[in-house]
Amino acid sequence: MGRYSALSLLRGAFNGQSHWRPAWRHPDPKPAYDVVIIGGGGHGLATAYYLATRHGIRNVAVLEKGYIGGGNTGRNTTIVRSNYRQEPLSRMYETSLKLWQTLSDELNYNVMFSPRGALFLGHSDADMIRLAEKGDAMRNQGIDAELLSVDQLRKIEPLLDFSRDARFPIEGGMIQWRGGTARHDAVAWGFARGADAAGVNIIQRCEVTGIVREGNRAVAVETTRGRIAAGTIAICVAGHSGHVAAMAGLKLPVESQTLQAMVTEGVKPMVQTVVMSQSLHCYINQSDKGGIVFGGDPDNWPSYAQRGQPMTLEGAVAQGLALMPSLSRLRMLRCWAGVTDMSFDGAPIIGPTPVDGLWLNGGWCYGGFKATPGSGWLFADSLAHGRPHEIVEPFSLHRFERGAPVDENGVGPMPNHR
Amino acid sequence: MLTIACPHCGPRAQAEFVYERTVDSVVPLDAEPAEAVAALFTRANPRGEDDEIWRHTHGCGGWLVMRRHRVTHAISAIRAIGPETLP
Amino acid sequence: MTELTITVLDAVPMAVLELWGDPAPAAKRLAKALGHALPAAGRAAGPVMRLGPTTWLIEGDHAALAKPLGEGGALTEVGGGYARIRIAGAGWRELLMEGGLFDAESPDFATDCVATTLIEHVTVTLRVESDAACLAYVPASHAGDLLHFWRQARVLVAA
Amino acid sequence: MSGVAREGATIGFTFDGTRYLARPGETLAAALLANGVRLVGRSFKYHRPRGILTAGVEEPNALVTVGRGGRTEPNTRATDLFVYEGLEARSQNRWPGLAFDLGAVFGLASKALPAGFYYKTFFGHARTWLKYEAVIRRAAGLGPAPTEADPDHFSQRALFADVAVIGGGRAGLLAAREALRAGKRVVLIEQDAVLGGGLLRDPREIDGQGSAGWIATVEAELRSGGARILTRTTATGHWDDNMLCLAQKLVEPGQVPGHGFAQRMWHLRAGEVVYATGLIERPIPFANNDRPGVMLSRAVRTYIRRFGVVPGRRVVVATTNDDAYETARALRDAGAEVVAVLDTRPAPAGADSGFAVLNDSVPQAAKGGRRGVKGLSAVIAGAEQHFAADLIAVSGGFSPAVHLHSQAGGALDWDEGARAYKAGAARQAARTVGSAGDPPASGAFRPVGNAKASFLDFQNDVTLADIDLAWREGYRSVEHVKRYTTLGMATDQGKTSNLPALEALAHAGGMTVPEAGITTFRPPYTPVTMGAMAGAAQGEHAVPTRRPALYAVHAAKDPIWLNAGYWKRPRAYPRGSETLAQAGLREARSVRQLVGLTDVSTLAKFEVNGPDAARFLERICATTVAKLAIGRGRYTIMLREDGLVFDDGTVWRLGENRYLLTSSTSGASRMATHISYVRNHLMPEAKVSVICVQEHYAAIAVAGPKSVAVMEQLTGEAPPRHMSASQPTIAGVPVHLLAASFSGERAFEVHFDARHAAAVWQAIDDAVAAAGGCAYGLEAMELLRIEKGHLVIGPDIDGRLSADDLGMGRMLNPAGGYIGHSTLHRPAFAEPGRKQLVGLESVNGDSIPEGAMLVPHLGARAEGHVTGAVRRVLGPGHIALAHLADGRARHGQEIYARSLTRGHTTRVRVVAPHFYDPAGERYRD
Repeated sequence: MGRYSALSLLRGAFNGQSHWRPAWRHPDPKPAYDVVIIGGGGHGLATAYYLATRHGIRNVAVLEKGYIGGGNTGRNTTIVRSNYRQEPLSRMYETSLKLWQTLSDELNYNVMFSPRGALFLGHSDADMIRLAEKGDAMRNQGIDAELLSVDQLRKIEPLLDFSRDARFPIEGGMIQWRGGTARHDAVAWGFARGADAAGVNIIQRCEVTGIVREGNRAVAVETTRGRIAAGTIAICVAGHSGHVAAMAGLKLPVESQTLQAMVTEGVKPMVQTVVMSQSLHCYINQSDKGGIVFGGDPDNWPSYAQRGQPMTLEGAVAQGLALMPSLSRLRMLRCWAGVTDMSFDGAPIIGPTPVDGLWLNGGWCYGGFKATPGSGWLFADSLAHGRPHEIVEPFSLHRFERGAPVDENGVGPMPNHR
Repeated sequence: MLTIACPHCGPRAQAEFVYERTVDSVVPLDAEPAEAVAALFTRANPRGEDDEIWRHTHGCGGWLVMRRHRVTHAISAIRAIGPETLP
Repeated sequence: MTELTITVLDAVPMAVLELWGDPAPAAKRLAKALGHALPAAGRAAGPVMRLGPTTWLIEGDHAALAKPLGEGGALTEVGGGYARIRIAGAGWRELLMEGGLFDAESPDFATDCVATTLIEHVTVTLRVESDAACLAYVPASHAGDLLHFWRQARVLVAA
Repeated sequence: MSGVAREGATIGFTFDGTRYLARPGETLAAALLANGVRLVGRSFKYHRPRGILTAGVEEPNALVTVGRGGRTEPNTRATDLFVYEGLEARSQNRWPGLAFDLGAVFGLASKALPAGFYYKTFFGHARTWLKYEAVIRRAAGLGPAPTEADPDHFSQRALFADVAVIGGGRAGLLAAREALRAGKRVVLIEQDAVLGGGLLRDPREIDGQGSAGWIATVEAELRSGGARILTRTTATGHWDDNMLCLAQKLVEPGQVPGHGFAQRMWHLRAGEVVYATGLIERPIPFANNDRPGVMLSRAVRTYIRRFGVVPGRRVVVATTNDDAYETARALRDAGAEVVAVLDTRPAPAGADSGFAVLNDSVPQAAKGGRRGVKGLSAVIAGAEQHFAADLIAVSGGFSPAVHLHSQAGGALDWDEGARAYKAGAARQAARTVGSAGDPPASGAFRPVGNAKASFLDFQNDVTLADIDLAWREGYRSVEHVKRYTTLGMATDQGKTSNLPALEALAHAGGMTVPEAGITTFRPPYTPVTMGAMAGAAQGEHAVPTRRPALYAVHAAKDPIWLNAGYWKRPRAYPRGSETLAQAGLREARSVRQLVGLTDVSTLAKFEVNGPDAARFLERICATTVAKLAIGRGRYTIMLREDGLVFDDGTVWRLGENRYLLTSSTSGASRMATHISYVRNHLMPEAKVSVICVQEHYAAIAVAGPKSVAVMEQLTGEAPPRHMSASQPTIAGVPVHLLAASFSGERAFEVHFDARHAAAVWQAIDDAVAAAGGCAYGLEAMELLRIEKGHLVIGPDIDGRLSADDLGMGRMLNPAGGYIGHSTLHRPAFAEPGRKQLVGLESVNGDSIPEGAMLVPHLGARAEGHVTGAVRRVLGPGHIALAHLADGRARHGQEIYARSLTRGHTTRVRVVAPHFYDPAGERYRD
């Protein structure tokens, strides 16, 4: 693996950039691996990377039915933050955020993590109290959070609608300056390149069609490229968690739904931070290419189609325009949808399953991207030691039957109410 | 956006309807605890057809069960639920 | 073309009739009292308009229905909760397509047809009065918003 | 005035501040070409000079910013913009100017900036990247960022049709006419300003008429038959069940609309969709094929025949197909010199065309700079040859516009002859007609020019070399190639670059084009403004506003309003210069000492009737109901199926089988759904009628020690005792008088037909005022209810606590049976460490920060938080409600309420959550 650097690019200027080698190999699957990871998204690749580089477990395959990073890794709005109210969530996301800060160097691949601030707007005294509560909870754990007055907000995001006759006037905000965005594809590619260099086999166009059990132990997977035996099987397939787990006879506390997002044509810088709102359901940021990236609520009905309902997106846009009216004449360039595995408390599910040798990392709802390095780090540690890492213990699969949900929004078990 | 054939109103835009839950997640009244926990906290969630409960919330308010494919979104069966009604 | 008018009608008493159990016997008694059958789904007849599977909206005084209803259901006052807005003029169908989801331009949506739908995010029940007018039953709290919307959109009708 | 004087050119417009004239019906591109303007824009990455490549919506190069202020539309295609008087167009992505652009330095450095270069450099801590990024962000982006609110309105409208025809060319007109004649409801959608499509470029006789006459005849028949014809309307998305989004320009971008509406989004539902979407021509990759003066062959023809503008005098035509010969003829007919036709195909292709045809010719490199091309070199049968020219008309073949078909789930079939994908089996009721279904044949060829200067995606500056690099680096899936190189991600969405790039990828991998794969077509077909997507839901109408029946009464008092969800509710009625806090305290004191009235109309309310009403309510409510005597009421809570509390309210027995249930404002629609679900799905056989009467009943609460006297005076009878109900009249209006209290004082809720809201309010207001009291708002209510220890949904009942956590375990119906009972017995519900509701008193008399964390000592982990805090209404001191781990066992402990975000830490004592009249003495008369 040739190292990436400005110097190597400059060298390329004189050799027609002919010296670059593949970022990862395209191997055929071996008959058996110590660990088989199902799903070549960010989480699966990060898990493989940390297994190989931190735990010395290199006989690992990542099986991807399409192309790596083609699922939710490449379909989200690239937001990274750890500003959660519930302590198990903020601890886990903060673990991830710390990894983000040095991830480009770690991987020698610029994932463009841009800590330009994750901003929540408040539109009433009640909103501001809830934001302060969240900020206070974060600060109590040593996570950065800062309350902002309207005057401070004006300096940061001058194009927000600060008028008093706005439908939801802006009363202030809470910002996590260490939050921001990253280049989503680069995260998958960077982890893939690093994992590959450490010996992991990344096998694309290899769909898992069955999970082979001997007694209560999962021992192999059937794939479109043959049977592959595994010491441990780890499911990292986001929206398809339920589908894959069913191959092992499991029913999960998960419902797959569609989440849409869109991007506008590029313009010069106009949105500096990641803008979210306590009362309006949209989130806005501007990509490095200048496109305004827009997301909103999920479609709230079950689907595996990667295809949403246009009026859901229109609703998110309306709310975004309420925050920033000058977006009106920008044009939506592209919209897309991902399949999210909505869990029944809004928090992920990480840990062993009732089937021996089969582990699950899923249920990320629409919050998975920001967790990518942390999820990989914690899941790899859990797999390597054969027990859940202490930080992911609250996210066990059996928390629901125990009655111990981790419910950030307090809306209960119906994912479509979330 | 789907067209949903409301058993009472005929074909209407999906935006008039609200998805409630799957049939397999209905917790019967007086369910045993284990039965209630299983119904509430697990789903078949197939990448194929499933039975879903929707409501024509912004229409007649009636409830319906539809069998719908989760990839094609095609609705293969639909029926009303609720008390006895007149035509 | 006649000018499109948007008028808020005076409030009147209204009640929801809901039948439970086997609805047929009560419906029969009520039909006798009303002089016509309870309207089917999507229809209105006189002061009675079908709302939902088990419900009808009765406009005006409904005291005479309590006795024939008997124990077959209940009448519940709801008149305070609705604003009735009449949209009159040849363009009413076009106006109702603005911000809408329902095919108000369909020729099948004719006099005494009833439909509840979403218009500009508000749940509205429409009753066709004639080819020249439609009555919208709007939740009272949303009426101000919707009136504003219709009055603004009026310039688009046949514009 | 600049440019070229032309007959009929009367419409004044400016480009980069220079004034020109256009003819009616001309696009900006046509008008610029007519006026001799060739350099129109700069590319995204290398800032290369760009001209006009196409004559349609697929244009990647000629992007301008139009309009002023809030109507500014950046990235508008000059080829898809009809000139109007006063149009102001500005070039983009250049500084200081279009001709001399310092950004072109990126072009000079292009050798060191291959595809994906940014992944390979700018390392260091994230904060370091932030600095590089700031520079990159300023250089990136195309048009300027608009800064003003939009002054115009946008419409959204529903549309239904039996047959929707997309495309108003010959095939579309025929399809529409046929459907109309079959008695169908027809809509015909055309993105151009006029019907005709390809006939505008290639007129011919149809049915014995010239094109123009035939188009007019068909249009007239369609219109008179009731078909709807939408021009300047683009079908941007084909969604499930034949739902299409159509974006219509009611005026041109930047133009001031007479009726105030700029654009419309149609939501179309069609029985059948007919795609008559035509073809998109492909460029040919060769070195400097992006220079001004390289133009697609059909675009050249369009400018000549439709607009009467000849874009060059000395022209080389380079083609892979027969169609470009028609362009050569058009050029010759217009008096231009066709230097040569370079045909990639072997002889005898083009042999009988009458032009100087050179077979086996592959263009190699264009000569010339930003002012335009000067010539073209080509490799002809292995030998290089040079041609002087000021225009190079290129045709690399034609790709059907299959975008909508593919969006709708339709299959794509590879057509080897046309070297393009065409529509295969449709998944929805849709079919393809006309040239889109039958693309003309095109020769295959291998590009021969310098790959680093042979552009595929003109706007994003993606070259053949970039595709090759991506492949070599292992980005082999077509999606990886697209994302790594940014190919097809510019504002033209790869309309002209997609197929040439697939050819290049196939070449790099030694595959066929179908083996290389294809990227997904996603909406929109052409970009659509956010304004049109939002429709009327903008500004103060961005989300609905719900006004309670007493809205006008309150408005007359000019209160401080609160957005409570969608509702507008009075927060306080300040007098003189009172602040919110002062007004709230005065109003609350009035309640404590005298009497006050407040609007509680927004409460959720349900009338429950029938022999099974009590049985039904004992499912919904977790408390007993059946034992309630007629005329009595009680406080109740409702559980979710997971056993946690999600709402509270009161239930009243108004008659033998008649109950009124109230619940929270914020949970109203959720409760309505829950009740309906239980009734319809779990208890369909029950003889019960449940009707939501939230809006029917206005409700006024009257609270305070003098409330009994006020009520007695208003009703002329003794008011009911606490938690009892009566049905007197007030101001002649029959009311339900419910003796319930949220404030801790003796109080009544008056529920009545909202049609009489103003009259009843007036009567009560007069009586309250006569007793020395006043109206109070939500601010005072907050002071009162926290002091009394009453909870609200949201902060206190937050969806995470059980009845026991809230101290309400003993209220639960011991017989069970209520929703949520089945899951209450899970182990975690009984484990130590659960958050429990407690009260807090400030030890030093300081205020307690709401939302603050509760810590046993400074620096400790949070063990709970403050849910609501107020000052005491009458006495001194501050109090709060809170959730605290194992809180009930900690009464008497002193801990800290700590807000690090606000720099506010207070010592507090844990107490029971009732600060005022805990024994309820004040409810007794």
